[in-house]
Parts: sequence; structure tokens; C-alpha cells
Amino acid sequence: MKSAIILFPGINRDGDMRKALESVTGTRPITVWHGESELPNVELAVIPGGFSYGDYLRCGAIAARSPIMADVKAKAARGLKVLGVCNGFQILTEAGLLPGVLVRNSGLKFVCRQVKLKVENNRTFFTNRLQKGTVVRCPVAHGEGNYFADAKTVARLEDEGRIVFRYVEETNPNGAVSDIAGIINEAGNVIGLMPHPENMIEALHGASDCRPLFESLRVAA
Amino acid sequence: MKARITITLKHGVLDPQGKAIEGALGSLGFTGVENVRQGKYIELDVTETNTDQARSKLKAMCEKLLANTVIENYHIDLG
Amino acid sequence: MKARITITLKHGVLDPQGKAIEGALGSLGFTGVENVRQGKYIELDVTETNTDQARSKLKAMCEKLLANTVIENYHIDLG
Amino acid sequence: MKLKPRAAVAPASVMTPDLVAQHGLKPEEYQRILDLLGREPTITELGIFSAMWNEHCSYKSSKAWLKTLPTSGERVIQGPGENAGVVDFGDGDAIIFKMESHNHPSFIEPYQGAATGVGGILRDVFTMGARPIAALNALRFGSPAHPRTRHLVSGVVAGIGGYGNSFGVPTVGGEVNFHPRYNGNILVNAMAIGLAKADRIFYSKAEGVGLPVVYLGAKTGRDGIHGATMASTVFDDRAEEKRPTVQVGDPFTEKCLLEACLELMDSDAVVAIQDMGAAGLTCSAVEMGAKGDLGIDLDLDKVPCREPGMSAYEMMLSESQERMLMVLRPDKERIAEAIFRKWGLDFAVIGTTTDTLRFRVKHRGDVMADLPIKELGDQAPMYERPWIKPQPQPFLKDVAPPNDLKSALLKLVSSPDLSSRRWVWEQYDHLIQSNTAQLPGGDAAVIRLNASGKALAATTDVTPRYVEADAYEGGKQAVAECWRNLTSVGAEPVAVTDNLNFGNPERPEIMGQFVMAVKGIGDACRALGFPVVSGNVSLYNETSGQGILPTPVIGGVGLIPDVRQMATLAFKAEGDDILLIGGHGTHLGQSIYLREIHLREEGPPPPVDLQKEKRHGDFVRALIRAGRVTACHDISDGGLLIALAEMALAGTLGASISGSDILDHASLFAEDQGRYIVTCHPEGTAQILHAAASKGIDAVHLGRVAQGALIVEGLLSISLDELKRAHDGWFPAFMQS
Ligand SMILES: Nc1ncnc2c1ncn2[C@@H]1O[C@H](COP(=O)(O)OP(=O)(O)O)[C@@H](O)[C@H]1O
Ligand SMILES: [Mg+2]
Repeated sequence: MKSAIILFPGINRDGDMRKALESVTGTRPITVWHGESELPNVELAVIPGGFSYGDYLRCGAIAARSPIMADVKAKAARGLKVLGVCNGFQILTEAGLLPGVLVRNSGLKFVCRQVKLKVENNRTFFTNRLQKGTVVRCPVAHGEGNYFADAKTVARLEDEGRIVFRYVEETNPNGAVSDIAGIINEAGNVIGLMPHPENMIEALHGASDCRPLFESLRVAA
Repeated sequence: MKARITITLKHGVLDPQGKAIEGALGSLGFTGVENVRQGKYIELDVTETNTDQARSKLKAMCEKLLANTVIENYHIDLG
Repeated sequence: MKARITITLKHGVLDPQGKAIEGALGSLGFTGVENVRQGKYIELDVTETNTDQARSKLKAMCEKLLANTVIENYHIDLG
Repeated sequence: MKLKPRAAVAPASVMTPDLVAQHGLKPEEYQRILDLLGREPTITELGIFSAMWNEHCSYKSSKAWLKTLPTSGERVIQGPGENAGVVDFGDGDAIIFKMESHNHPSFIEPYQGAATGVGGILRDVFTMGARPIAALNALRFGSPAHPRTRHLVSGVVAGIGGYGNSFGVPTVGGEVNFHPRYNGNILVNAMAIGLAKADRIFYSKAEGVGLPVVYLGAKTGRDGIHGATMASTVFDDRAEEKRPTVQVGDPFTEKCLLEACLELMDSDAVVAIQDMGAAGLTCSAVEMGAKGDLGIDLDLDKVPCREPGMSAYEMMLSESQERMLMVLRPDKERIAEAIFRKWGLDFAVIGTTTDTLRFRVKHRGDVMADLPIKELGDQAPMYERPWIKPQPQPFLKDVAPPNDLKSALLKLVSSPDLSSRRWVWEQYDHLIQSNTAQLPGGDAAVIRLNASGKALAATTDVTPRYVEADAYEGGKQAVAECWRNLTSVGAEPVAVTDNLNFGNPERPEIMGQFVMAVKGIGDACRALGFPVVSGNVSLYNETSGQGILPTPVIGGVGLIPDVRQMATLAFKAEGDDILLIGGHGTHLGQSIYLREIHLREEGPPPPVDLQKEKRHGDFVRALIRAGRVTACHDISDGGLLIALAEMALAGTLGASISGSDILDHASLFAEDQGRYIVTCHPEGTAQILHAAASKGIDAVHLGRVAQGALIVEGLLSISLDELKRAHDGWFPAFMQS
């Protein structure tokens, strides 16, 4: 599908994401600079990982308020698919496109390690190629991935099947409530997750468990 | 005019840093310390000279950027 | 007894956060804002009831853990 | 041009011996300045001299010896003398790399000290036009029992991660050691590796008169003033008083600076570029001019400042981070400015190149400095420091066997120097850029360079206790182990960078360690065809008369034509044969076994036979490239048994070793050099042993890969779980305790 990667200063996993999207979906994403006021005509907007604005103030806070995000919000309201990974997830919560917040890891340390993710909802544009309940290996690399939302919100996410990925087998690396690793919005077109599937798609990465996630994008198109 | 803004987590919001600090203080032998919560403190100068104007401007800054009002409260001290 | 500790960067020490915040405020259209500096704010309860005791205890906490006295100053408010 | 009489020129009364001493200049060095100028320097000029002539920038104690190192080879594009070394990796690719120390700042403020150390070395690499693709770090801390050690470890590791993770470079390797001799002087050596196009490399040599000298990046503050001089002065216990000079890193600005520089380099706007490191504006400007036989005029009124009222002296010595100096083609000024503004960075024309060969600094209309630019660099004092050859250690007799082999093994794998470093490297993003082919924990890190599978291997190595016992052999060994670690993953070792950390060179015995270590490094590099293309020297690592262990860190890079042929140390399959290449060891002098089990740090280190080293390594590499081995690991700290344990833990498979060849505990713990363990399918064994024999290489069949436990017939049986608990346990436990 036609996709765009949104680039904020300090984003640093855009290259990884570009490679993953291109090598799996076969189409090279357009890159859009944060200062632009309009998103080109695409079906999917991706906000990759990194440290936009150095993660200063609150991670994602400053990027969430940049010009391009206004258009992302407007188009998301009209069904544009949006995928936020790591810092991208943080930006989406700060922008109000997804509920909750991502706070400091409970261990207070940055953690880069492999975790196990359970696909809790496979009826999304990013998981439709996997069986519900599939467990995939996937790396995380973050210091503030500890998902938090009030009990009511979490209960809603559970009830509405909006928890897309959950850390399983005692691999929750950050203390996230209910082992939440990734969620989707009510309308089903905005997904955010902390782990880095783009770093788990080929033999060199030790496994390609996360390839099907990107293949799902093709189906969704 | 100088402004001091303190930003604190709302009641019930998870505070890993506060918890960790409390634990660390304990293991350093500091007993009788409770409910440690960490927030932010921002100092800045506003050229605005009218206090009310300045305050409402600072309020807007907090609402728009400085605080995440979903989880944080803010308090503004002026002058 | 409630204690409030504000921790600020020493004068002249680079504050990347403050710099970024100042820039962001600017691009959000907030003009006339200068010298933004970000610090920490810590709230806690001490069971200690004697103010002097409490203060010296808090001072020790700041020196040992809460503040990085190489680059930060701290200020303690009690009660 | 006339110097302003007052203010700018300090009145004679101000140029006191004290003031001169505070600037780290010896009386005879100050006399040299007077002779050079024929007048008294201004205070700004004194500051400039102190920056240019201190050990850190002038290498005045070490240069004579560094010149003896081999620096050429058919893959070398640029040797020492530029911001970093450059080697040819084929297909038009160049690898640019260097290592640098940030020892003193890290001791004073571990997080910021380590962070800015990483920032500095990354800048050295992208200044030359390379995108950083890997970072490593060699760390030395005091005794785990020392009250400050935990604080320093957590701060340094967090600082390295904090900077590299945010900047976006994978931190993939390094070393961590503990020893009481580092109690008062920790070592933080950071290495960065970048990838560039061989025909798009940028140098610091300015060319052309009347060209704009441009200031880029972050604003100038009062950070680290005298940092450079401080980094070359012996610590006393009042080190904390030097605190105000602490620099704070801003990885976000550095990331923007990287992108802006690479974007600008794509146009042909850049004539010369130099990062502002130690003694910032002074060193970078003088270097650009002196190298190009040009003068430089600077107008400090144009320098973007973070604080009001900064003096010329402060601006010239500020070590504010994330700054660059460039000489631009005038017609490209607009383009350049637009790019830097886009990335939110400062851009200011602060001077011009001249044909006067003078370094002139103006501020508020006054000339604050007017100095001969060549002499500033070339005429820096050089010292042939007196040195004495260190005494060789008496040979070591009768080292007792352990009372209980199993508990000895457990003690070793859970010792500070041999335990797993996972606690450290999990705080580093070692995956970003998605080319990491071998994680930390192996013999060398491996990074894929392109789609065809060409890859780079990198490692840092030195065994300080060996260097302490015999500086020459220890110097050789550092190079040999680095070469061996690269070989162990199947790489062709290409070149090295070094970071020579020593004590006070004004002590003949310390200077002797330095001299002999450099000789050893040179001989090893020559014998192994492993040229030195960049490096860094850190002297005066001494507190209250106690110097560090001599620590010449060697950082090496190697080339793997096809990453699919890479070897890892993990056991792969039950039933694989385990072969020892290089024969059984006997040398227990300076071994970890001797230190950890018998609490003795004695004897000579294992000697390195460089011919053997090469023969064995080339043999093993050929086996790996031919796909005839399933795993490979070199034998280093701890000896054979530790190497087997590491392979077992990495593969979660055990091994069954036949007792027959295990003559005594020396076979298990000796640290004889030039040895490897490989595994292979049983049907391949005879062929390998035969090939080895035909080359006169000692090769022994040790046993087989097995399930669940590490067994040495009749001597030892230990479950992997028990082994793993011991190996993984120490670091986290230490950091929590
Ligand atoms: N500071 C560090 N940062 C990243 N990786 C490290 C660090 N220290 C050690 N490691 C990794 O731990 C492993 C063991 O280190 P070491 O014992 O020095 O290996 P070797 O004996 O092969 O030189 C290596 O893969 C090394 O890269
Ligand atoms: Mg090794």
C-alpha cells in the first residue's frame, strides 16, 4: 500500500522502518518532513522509533504538536491508517490518537532485548496475517515504554479487544499495565506498539517472526 | 517577569521514578520517608509585564505543551 | 511532614531540555519567552516531626541521592 | 596589526609564574612562548598556548614513540593525523574509525563524562563524511568493593547508552574490567566506526585564501573551560573542585548535526571540516589553518554564545559540545545555511582564511590574539622523556590445583571480570540500523555493510595485568587478542585504532611501560599486517602517587566478505566434535585462575609467538570461510575451561570432554596465546586434524557437544543451569547490592 514515513528531528529508526516496508510490501514509502502541513495522498502513515526532540520534556510531546500532526489527526479521523512504533507510539498517545501514556520503565533503565509478543487481536491492518494467539519473538529498545492508563481505560481496551500485542512468558520489559505492548484505537485504524518488529524480519536478525506483520499491510491495502 | 511552573503527576498515576527513589532512599538507610512523587520544575522569563496577561499566557503554555493534562497537574508561580 | 524539593541545574550548565522546550514554545506561537530551564520537583512525606531534624535529613538525601551536586543545586521546602 | 595595550595584553604583574602554572605550562615552556612572540602573551594567547601545548593536544611526551608504529598497508586510505583513520573495504566503501578516552571527566561526572566521550568520538567519524554504524567502549573501573565503583559503573553505562541510543548508533561491543588500581582513575574509552564512500571523504586541511570560516551546531557556553588542560593533569584528592568544568551532552543536537553535515557534504560546498573537541575553537581553527599553510582570522563577535558577556579567553577555550568548524566555498554559503537552519542549528560565518600564516582573534574591535599559526602546532614542545626498562617478573613455579574444580569454575564464571556483561549491553541499543549480525557477547561484533552480505567485525582488547607484568609482551598480546577475536568470527583483520592509557610519563618507570608497550604493539602489528590508522593517548592517570595498570586498548576492525560465513561461539548441535587448535596450555603466570583462586597476581604473562599466532589464525579463518566449522571461540581470560563454558552457555548445549589429554589444571586454566576452540560435524574432524598436522599446527580432539551439562571425564560435571546462574548473576547482583 502507499505509505509515508513521518520524520521528526531525533527520529532514528526511520531507516529500519523504510527497509522493512520496502523489502516486505515491495513499495518504497514516501518520507514526509515534520514541518510540512500536509500529508501526501497515502493509505498508511508510519511514525518510526527514535528520540524525537531528544525525548525532552516528555517523550513524543513536542513532536505530537508539530504542524504535520494536525493533518495526520484530521486524516486519521477520516480513516487514514496510522502505525506508530516506539517513539511513534509515544507520539500518538501525546497527540491523543491513542489512550494512555508511556512512562519510564519500571527498572528505570533503557532496555534492549528480545521479548515474546502474543497477538491478541488479528483483525487489524497490521496483524491479519497471523493467527490470534500467535506468539512472536521481537526486540524492544526503549527507556520509557511502560504503558499506563487508568483502570477504566484498561478495562475498555480489554473488553473491546483493543489490546493488539501483549508481552508474554514473563518478558514484560518495562512494567506495562496488563503486559500491554501495543493497542489500537476505537475506529481500528490507528495502532501503536513499543517493540520493534522492523528489527525481526530476516535471518540476519536471528528470526523473521515479525515479517507477517508487514505482510499484513499488503492484505490490508 | 520570572515564572516558575511545577508539574506534578495526578493522584493515582503510576510514578516509577518516585517509587525507585523511595526504594533507593530506604536502602541508603533513610527511614521514615513516604509517598515520594517526582514531578517537573520549569523556570522561564516572560517579557509580558502585565501579571494577568502573563498568567493566562503561561496557563495556555501548560495546557498546550508543558503538561500532559491527562496525567499531570500544573501550578504557576509568577514574579 | 510534607517536603518539597526543587532541583535545578547550576548556572551556566547546558540545559538541552530547556532549549528544546523554548524552541517548541516558539513554534507553537508563544513569543516573548526566554531562558527556559527545566529542573526536577520531588514531593515526599517524612515521619520526622522536628523541623530541624527533618531538614538536615532531607539535606543528606539531596547530597547522597536526589541531586547530582556536580551540576545541580537543590532547594528544600518544609511543611 | 597592533595589539591593544591594556586589557588585551595582561600587565606584567598578571603573567605570574602561578598563572602560567595554572595553565599547565612549565617555566621553560613559557620561556619558549616569550621567545616565539618576542613579547608577553595576552591572557587569551596564554590560554591558546596552554590548550595547544598540553599533553592532550600536542602529544608532547608520546609523539616520538607513536611515530614508530606501522601505519601503512594496502587497505589504508588515511592513517593517523586526521580526525579518524580510513581503510578501504572494497566496492568503493571506506570504513572510518577511531577510539578516544574521556577518563577524567567520567570520573568527575560519570553520566555526562561518558556521554560526551561518545559524542566526541562520533563527531570525529562523521566529520570525515561517514555515517556512524557501530560504537564500542572499553571500560575500566576500580575494585567492586570500592565505595564509588557502583556509582561510576551505573553512571558511565547509562551515559554511553543515553548518548548512543538517542543518536541512533548501535553500541555492539567493548570490555569491562575491575581492578583496585583504577580506584582513583577509571578509564572510559569510546570507539566509533562509520561507513563512507571512498571518494567522498572530508579532511581538516583548509585550502584557498579569503574563504569563509563557518561555525556550525550548538551555541558556545562556558562548558569545560580548561577541560583539555584538566585532562592532562595528575589528579589529587581535590578532584571534585574541578567540577564546574563539566560538559553536558545533547545527543539530539548531535543527531541533527550529523544529518545536516551529511546533507551538506552531498553538495560540494565543503572545503575543510573539523569538529570542535578538546579546546574547541582554538584547536579546530589552528589545525585547519596550519595543515593548509594558511592563516585564520576570527571575529568572536560573530560566535553564537549561550551566555552573555563571554570573554575571548572563554570562547577560545570553551569545550561546549556538538559544534563544528567548516571552510566553505563562498558560492555555497546560502545552501549550507539553509540546510543548517532546517535542522535547527546555528550557522555563523566567524572568520576567513588568510595568507598571513597568523592566527588572529578579534573581539569587540580589539585584537585579543595574534600568533604564528604553524608554530602553535609544529613548535609545540616535544619531550624525549627518560624511561627505564621495567623489571621482568620472576618465572612462576608450582601453582597448586584447585581444591575443588567445580567450585573453582563457578568462582571464575561469576567473577567480576569473567561474568556476563548482559547487564551492561542491554542498556545499549545494539540493534538499531538493523544490520547487527552478532550481538555483544561473542568474540567480535559483526555489522552488515550492504545487501550483498559484506560485513564488518569489530572488537576492543587489552589485558592490563599482562602489560603491568611485561609491557612489551602485554603490548603484543593486546594486538594479538584483538586480531584473534576478529579471526574467531571469520573476519580478515584489517586495521586498528589504539587508546594508550598510562600513568604519569614524568616517572621513568611509567614512561618505560609506555615505551615497551608501544614497541610490543608495533612489532605485533607489523607481524600480523595490522596497521594502526588512528589512536589516542591518555597520560597522567594517577591519583595521589598511585598510577593505573598500563592499559593500551586496541580497537580492531575486520572484513567478512559474506556474513553468511560468519562464525559464532555458540555450540550448535549435539554430537559435534570439539577441537582445540594450538594445543594444550601450560602457562599460569598472570592468569585469572591464579588471581581469583589463589589471590596471586604474579609471574610473567603468556608470551606471544607472532608467527604461530598468524599461522593458527589463518588456518582457523580458512576453516570458517570454507564452512567446515560450526562454532569458533578463541581462548583468552580464564583459559580452556572458561572458553568451553562460554560456548556452552551461548548455545545452551553442554559438552563432554575426554579426560585423557587433560594433564593437569594448567590444561584447563592456562592462558597460552594463539589458541582456538572449534566445533565441526564428526565427519569433518579427520580432515581438519590432518590439515592442521600438515601445517605443523598442534590440534587436539577434545570431545563432543552434548546435552545439558559440561562434563570433563573424571574431573568435572556441572549442569548448564548452575553455570548460567553463576555467569549471569554477578553483575545484576553487584549493581543492586
Ligand atoms: N562495555 C561493553 N559494551 C558492550 N559490550 C561489551 C562491553 N564489555 C564487554 N562486552 C561484550 O562482552 C563480551 C565479552 O567481552 P570480553 O571478555 O572482553 O571478550 P573477549 O575475551 O573475546 O575479548 C564481548 O562480546 C564484548 O563485546
Ligand atoms: Mg575472545
